[in-house]
Amino acid sequence: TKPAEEGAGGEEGKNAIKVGMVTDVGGINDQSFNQSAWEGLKRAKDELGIEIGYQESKQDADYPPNIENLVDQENDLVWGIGFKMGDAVKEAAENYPDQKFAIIDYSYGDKTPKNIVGVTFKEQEASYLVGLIAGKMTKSNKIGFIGGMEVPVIKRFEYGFRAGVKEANPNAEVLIQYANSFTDSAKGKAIAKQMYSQGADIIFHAAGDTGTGMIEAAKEEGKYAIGVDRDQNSLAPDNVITSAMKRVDNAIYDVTKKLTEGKFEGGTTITYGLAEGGVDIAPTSDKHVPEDVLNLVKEYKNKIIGGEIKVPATEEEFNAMK
Amino acid sequence: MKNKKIFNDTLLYTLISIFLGLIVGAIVLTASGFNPIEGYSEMLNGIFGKPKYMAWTIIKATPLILTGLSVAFAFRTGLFNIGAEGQFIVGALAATLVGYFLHLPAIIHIPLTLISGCIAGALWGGISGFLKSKFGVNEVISTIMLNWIAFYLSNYFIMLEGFRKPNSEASYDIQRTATIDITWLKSLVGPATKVNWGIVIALILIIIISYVLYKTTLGFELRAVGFNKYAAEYAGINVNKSMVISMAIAGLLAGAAGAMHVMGVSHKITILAAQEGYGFDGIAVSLIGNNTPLGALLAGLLFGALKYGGGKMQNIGAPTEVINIVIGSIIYFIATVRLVKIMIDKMRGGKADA
Amino acid sequence: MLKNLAMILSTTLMYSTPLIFTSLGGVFSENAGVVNIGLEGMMTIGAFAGAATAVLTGNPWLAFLAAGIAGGIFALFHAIATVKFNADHVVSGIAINFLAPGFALFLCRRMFDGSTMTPAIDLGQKIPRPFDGFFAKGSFLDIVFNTYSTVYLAFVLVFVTWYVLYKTKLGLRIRAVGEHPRAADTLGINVYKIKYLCVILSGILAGFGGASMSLAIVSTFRPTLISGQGYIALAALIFGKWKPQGAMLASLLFGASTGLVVFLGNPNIGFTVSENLLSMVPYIITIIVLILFVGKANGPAANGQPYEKGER
Amino acid sequence: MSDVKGNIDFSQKVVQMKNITKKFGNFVANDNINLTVHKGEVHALLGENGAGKSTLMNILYGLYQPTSGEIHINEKKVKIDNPNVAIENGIGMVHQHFMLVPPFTVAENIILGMEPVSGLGKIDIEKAIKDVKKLSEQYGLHVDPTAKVEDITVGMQQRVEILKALYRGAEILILDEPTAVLTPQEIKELINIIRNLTKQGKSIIIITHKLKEIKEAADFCTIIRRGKYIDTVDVEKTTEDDLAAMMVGREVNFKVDKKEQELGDVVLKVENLVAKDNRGLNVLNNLSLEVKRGEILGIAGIDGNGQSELVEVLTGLRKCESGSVFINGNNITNKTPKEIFEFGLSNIPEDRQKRGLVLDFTVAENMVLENYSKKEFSKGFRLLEENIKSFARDLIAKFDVRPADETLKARALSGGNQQKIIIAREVTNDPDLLIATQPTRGLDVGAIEFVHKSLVEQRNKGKGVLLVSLELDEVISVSDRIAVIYEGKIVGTVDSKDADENTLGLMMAGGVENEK
Ligand SMILES: Nc1ncnc2c1ncn2[C@@H]1O[C@H](COP(=O)(O)OP(=O)(O)OP(=O)(O)O)[C@@H](O)[C@H]1O
Ligand SMILES: Nc1ncnc2c1ncn2[C@@H]1O[C@H](COP(=O)(O)OP(=O)(O)OP(=O)(O)O)[C@@H](O)[C@H]1O
Ligand SMILES: [Mg+2]
Ligand SMILES: [Mg+2]
Repeated sequence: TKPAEEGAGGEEGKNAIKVGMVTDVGGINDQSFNQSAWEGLKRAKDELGIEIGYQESKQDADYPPNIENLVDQENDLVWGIGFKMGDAVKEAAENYPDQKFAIIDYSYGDKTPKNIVGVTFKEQEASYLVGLIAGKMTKSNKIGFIGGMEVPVIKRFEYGFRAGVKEANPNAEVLIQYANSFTDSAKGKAIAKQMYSQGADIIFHAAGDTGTGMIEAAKEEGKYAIGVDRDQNSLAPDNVITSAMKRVDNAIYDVTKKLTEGKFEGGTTITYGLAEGGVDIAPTSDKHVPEDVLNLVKEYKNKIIGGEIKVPATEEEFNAMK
Repeated sequence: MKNKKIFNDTLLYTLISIFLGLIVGAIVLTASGFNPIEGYSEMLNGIFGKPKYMAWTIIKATPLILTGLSVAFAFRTGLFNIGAEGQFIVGALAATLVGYFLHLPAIIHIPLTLISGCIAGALWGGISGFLKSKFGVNEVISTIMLNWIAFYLSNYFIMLEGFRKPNSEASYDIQRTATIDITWLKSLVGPATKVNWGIVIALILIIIISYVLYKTTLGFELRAVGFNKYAAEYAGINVNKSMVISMAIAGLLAGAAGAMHVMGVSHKITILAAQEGYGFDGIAVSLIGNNTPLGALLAGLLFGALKYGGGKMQNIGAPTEVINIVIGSIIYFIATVRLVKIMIDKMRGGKADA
Repeated sequence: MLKNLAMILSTTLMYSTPLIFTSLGGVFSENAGVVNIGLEGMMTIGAFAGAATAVLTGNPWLAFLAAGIAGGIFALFHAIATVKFNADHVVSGIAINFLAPGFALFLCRRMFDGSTMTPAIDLGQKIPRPFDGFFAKGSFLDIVFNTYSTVYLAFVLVFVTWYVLYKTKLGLRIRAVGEHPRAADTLGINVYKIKYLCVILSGILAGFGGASMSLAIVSTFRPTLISGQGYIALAALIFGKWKPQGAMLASLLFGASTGLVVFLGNPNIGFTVSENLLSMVPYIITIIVLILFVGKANGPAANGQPYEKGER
Repeated sequence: MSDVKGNIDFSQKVVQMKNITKKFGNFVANDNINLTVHKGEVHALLGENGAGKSTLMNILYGLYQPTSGEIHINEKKVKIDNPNVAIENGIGMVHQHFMLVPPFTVAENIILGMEPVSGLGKIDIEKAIKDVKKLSEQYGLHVDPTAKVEDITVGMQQRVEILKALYRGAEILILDEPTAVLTPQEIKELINIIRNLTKQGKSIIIITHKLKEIKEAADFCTIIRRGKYIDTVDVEKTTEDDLAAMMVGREVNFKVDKKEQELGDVVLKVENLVAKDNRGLNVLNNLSLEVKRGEILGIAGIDGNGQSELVEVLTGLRKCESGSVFINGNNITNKTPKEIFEFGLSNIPEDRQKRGLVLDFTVAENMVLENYSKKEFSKGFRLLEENIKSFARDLIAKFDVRPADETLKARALSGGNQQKIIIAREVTNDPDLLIATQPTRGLDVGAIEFVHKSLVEQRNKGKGVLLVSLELDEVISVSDRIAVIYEGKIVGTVDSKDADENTLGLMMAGGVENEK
């Protein structure tokens, strides 16, 4: 597919609904949530017959003009992809009260302007599930977690994961190290090697491109790795046992669909968790994860969906768990 | 008279370079299946199409003008400032700290915030100047290192409780009293356009810097050191002091860019995931502008236009790297002015110099 | 403890390798008098060309070569600008830093379905590890030396560069061109040819540097893969006083301090420092070492200066 | 006419340059010049600064292409479009500005471009050293093949340059101002070397401004004025005065007119100065001297005996280890250049392009390089541009700087005019003590006359002048007293009236310890 066909060119189709998105600095093909978001839009295009387009950002300072550019192109809905755009989207919403906006990974709480839908994810729920898998599959009782930067989203991944491990295997120790970078693959690899040499046999990352270094280490050491955001099995088919997936595509599709149905829920924040199909474990998990563990995961999934278990998302919540 | 001619020639060659760069870009666009005419008209329209686009171009250009001026100033005095990036970051950091934590009337708060950014940048640049004058540490290395130190320092501060906006990856917004938005203009160019006084301050700084450089004893000293530090030393000028002052002023300018960016555009700082490139672009701006203050202004505007207007080529689906290729080609052709000159001379049928 | 040391050493080697290749490139071009700030861009295009070729052919060494060629092509542009058209070396280098990554992404999208990332290469198709399985698994020697051939190649090239530069007639001519091109010219040495050669070599080596990232350290090319290493390599080159062995030591120092950072970030180490403060360590160490041990260094006398025949 | 005279074989024309014209843009540097050199001949080229001598020789060596004209080597027409062709034709050139790579060794410099190799491109450095040694013995040009060029004396560097040419098998040797930087002893040696070379059948073209040398060494002399060919004369039959007149187109006064001196107070007093050079070795060893108002004290000595360092200490660029320096009784030891300047010292530096001028500044800016912050030229921070320019215009007129345009960059001026800017600036400071180091190096006789006059004028005004020069002639004719420096010490002081070259030369070589 050529992006030209998808570009928000804008002359024809006066009746078709138009939706555009602004990527964050990762760009449209970041193998992560920007790309996932775009895939959601493409699905909406195919299934709902809408027009779609995007604007890539190179610097944080690009967000306001890019958002404005999409507004100028008379999009019915403008998406901001990523928490970094929180303020920019809010400002735009104030400046263009008749324009609809939506944002990924950001919540304005009860102060959400009428023309914005906030979308957040319960990352902790997916990482809880992969934590269960890690806890069950570890042989050394040592598991690693590599974080990109110590920011709330990544912290949610960390605590959910630790809670899952603890639940499945109270004896397992989780080694935690932050790389302080989402791009430094070499550092990710070095940290992972260090963890493996300390006896860890499974490592989970929430560190963007830094994490690809970790997957590389797993490949070299013949150890297990757990991916994040997307199904990362293709990066190391023998080593990535599962991934904590964040279905930005589903959320985007869902909100966009509601828009076409005239049910845009402006002024609210929608949280996508397991129940809403917003997070999950990777479909390729059955390649490496034994049946019984998968069944266990299924069991817990239902408990979480049913509200029986509330997965901790912060340090306080994690410590509050018994 | 003579100067004027040179100026016109330079301008002519620059325009031709831009044209050649655009041709390369057109080839790349065509090769990737886009109509270059469409792409470029998007770009031109994206720059000049509406008052607000022009405003955005200027907004985008402002920090580049200043980091360009910073690099140019250092060059004039014989130093290569790769560190505008880091100086920008600390300038933005200091301005945000002062802009957020202090509560003051605007008339004091605005200058204070700006000055604190300037001082932070000056300090950061001054370190490199000091290391060079005292220990002979090459400023190219020290500024590259200080860029990264600034980067992590800024992230460190943002992570601190009380400065970081809860549940976000950014600091709190600075107080209203520290911002330099031009609210009344917004009604003219569009409410979302971040028109601010930055460009005016940048122009003032350009005038001040030109004045300092060419009309004052300090500028005389700095330029003398830049051209020939041995002769300057002989003439009794303190070369070591000049290096520190020069790097500090260069840092001040980049720091001002950072501060004004916070005060006029972002109103806060966010966690940096990668170097944003204000300083690196500044190097290109400075060099395209022939390392002069006026040149930095024009080249900064050109760069701002390319970056902002170029981004509009995405409207036809062209990916951003094509825009970088266009920018790179333009810089390349500007660098090879000689090539352009030869081509023109050939076209004029005139003789090329021996 | 020994294991920790081994880990630090292995991280050192891993981190230093791309820097060594690339700074060696800088050694060539700057000793011939051409400042090369475009190393960053040349690394990027090399990293891409390497990964892409590996995906397409499955042959890592062919891929490595392709990376060198790709870097060399962009270096050729730099040479044309600086040597033939007397362009300012820094401006041309900056242009390369826009163009090369731009083309890398552009080609990547064309070749791989619009993706800016190449597919991952299988372990078997990466650059080989000559000592894989040679030492007891997890032993000190294994951790340190069971690493990619590129690491060893980098050190070999340091020696080769040193040899060429200081022992051969080509090297003598290169250094003469960098120090005093007019003198070389009056002796009938083709200054332009030497400069072209060295700049192209610098691109080839920077391309190798990029490929040592995309074919050994990881197994894909991504837009963020090279983010600043080219500039660090430039710093290492100056730090190392424009000498191959010096550039190598500077690269190693940088790698070692990153190794230290990874080690200190280890949760078992017993104390916690802010990640951000920790991340500054390599840069601060570099500055301190410069102050304490290196001091002032001057590059080749005619470095960065345009050279024209028949000019005074 | 007999075909052989001395070493010259008139039947063999080794070089014929016919109707050579060279234009740089619209500027005609060589205008229809003819030059013929025979085998074994020493042919001098004479002309003012900028007359076009170097240009003509650069054409012969293939560095420039003539706009029109022909070159014949050994009576065969050749097109020399690069130095390689020149080398193939047996032409070697020692350039006015040495073409040596300072960090390289002597041997490396000599073999560069024609390196002996042993397999795989590895330089056979042993062989190189042996070859250089052999060559240097053959022609009596003694050098240390393993020394670094940046560490050896200028005279030695020159030998390296000649060896470079001979190593390439040069039969025709061009020497562009080879003596400008040599000591009298070295010049003598060079002339011997030249004789030696012609005896072995080499032909030599030598450019020099020193008429005495032409008389001594050359057989024929071609005179060029402003790019135009004037004449070729038989040196034996032409007097120095005639040569000078042909060269500048008017009579030249070689005598330095000095009125009787009126000695005043001591203006400069140097006591037991000890200082180290860049390598950390002692180069000034308890040096003491005095300059009184109304006198010119000349420092004579062979290069490298501490002259440069002495001047650097006096001007504040180098710290001394011990000893003291007084100007007008004020202790200025180890003060900064600026402070010392304020005490009334002005200085004409040795290396005008490196130390004396900011070449990218305008002439006007250079004129106030030390005084820009004085109240005539600045108010607060602000430079008073009009004052600076009119000041510069005055000096330009007074010192006859050409072209008379204060807005030109100093770079655009010729060497002689650049020197005039410095002299104008330093003299106008009205210093109590003026130091001049090698003030006439590379200048033509007209310009030299001017510089000497300026120095004497200062002395006549009751100032002290310290003249440091490697040119013994200059020291003897300009100074009132001459102090000889040897190994960082003043080994003797003589009155210039009693001075003769031989005794001074001996003292300079460390031969005589006490005054005669
Ligand atoms: N290899 C290089 N790459 C980029 N910039 C360089 C490089 N080498 C030198 N520079 C910078 O170019 C400028 C000129 O360098 P140069 O060495 O001539 O002067 P300098 O460093 O000021 O001299 P000194 O070392 O004697 O103080 C300086 O700003 C220097 O840091
Ligand atoms: N490459 C050049 N471009 C422009 N003008 C030049 C060039 N080379 C020489 N000239 C000019 O040609 C004239 C002759 O220069 P040349 O160096 O031959 O003089 P010269 O006789 O050797 O003088 P000197 O005694 O000072 O060495 C001068 O006016 C000089 O400025
Ligand atoms: Mg230097
Ligand atoms: Mg000459």
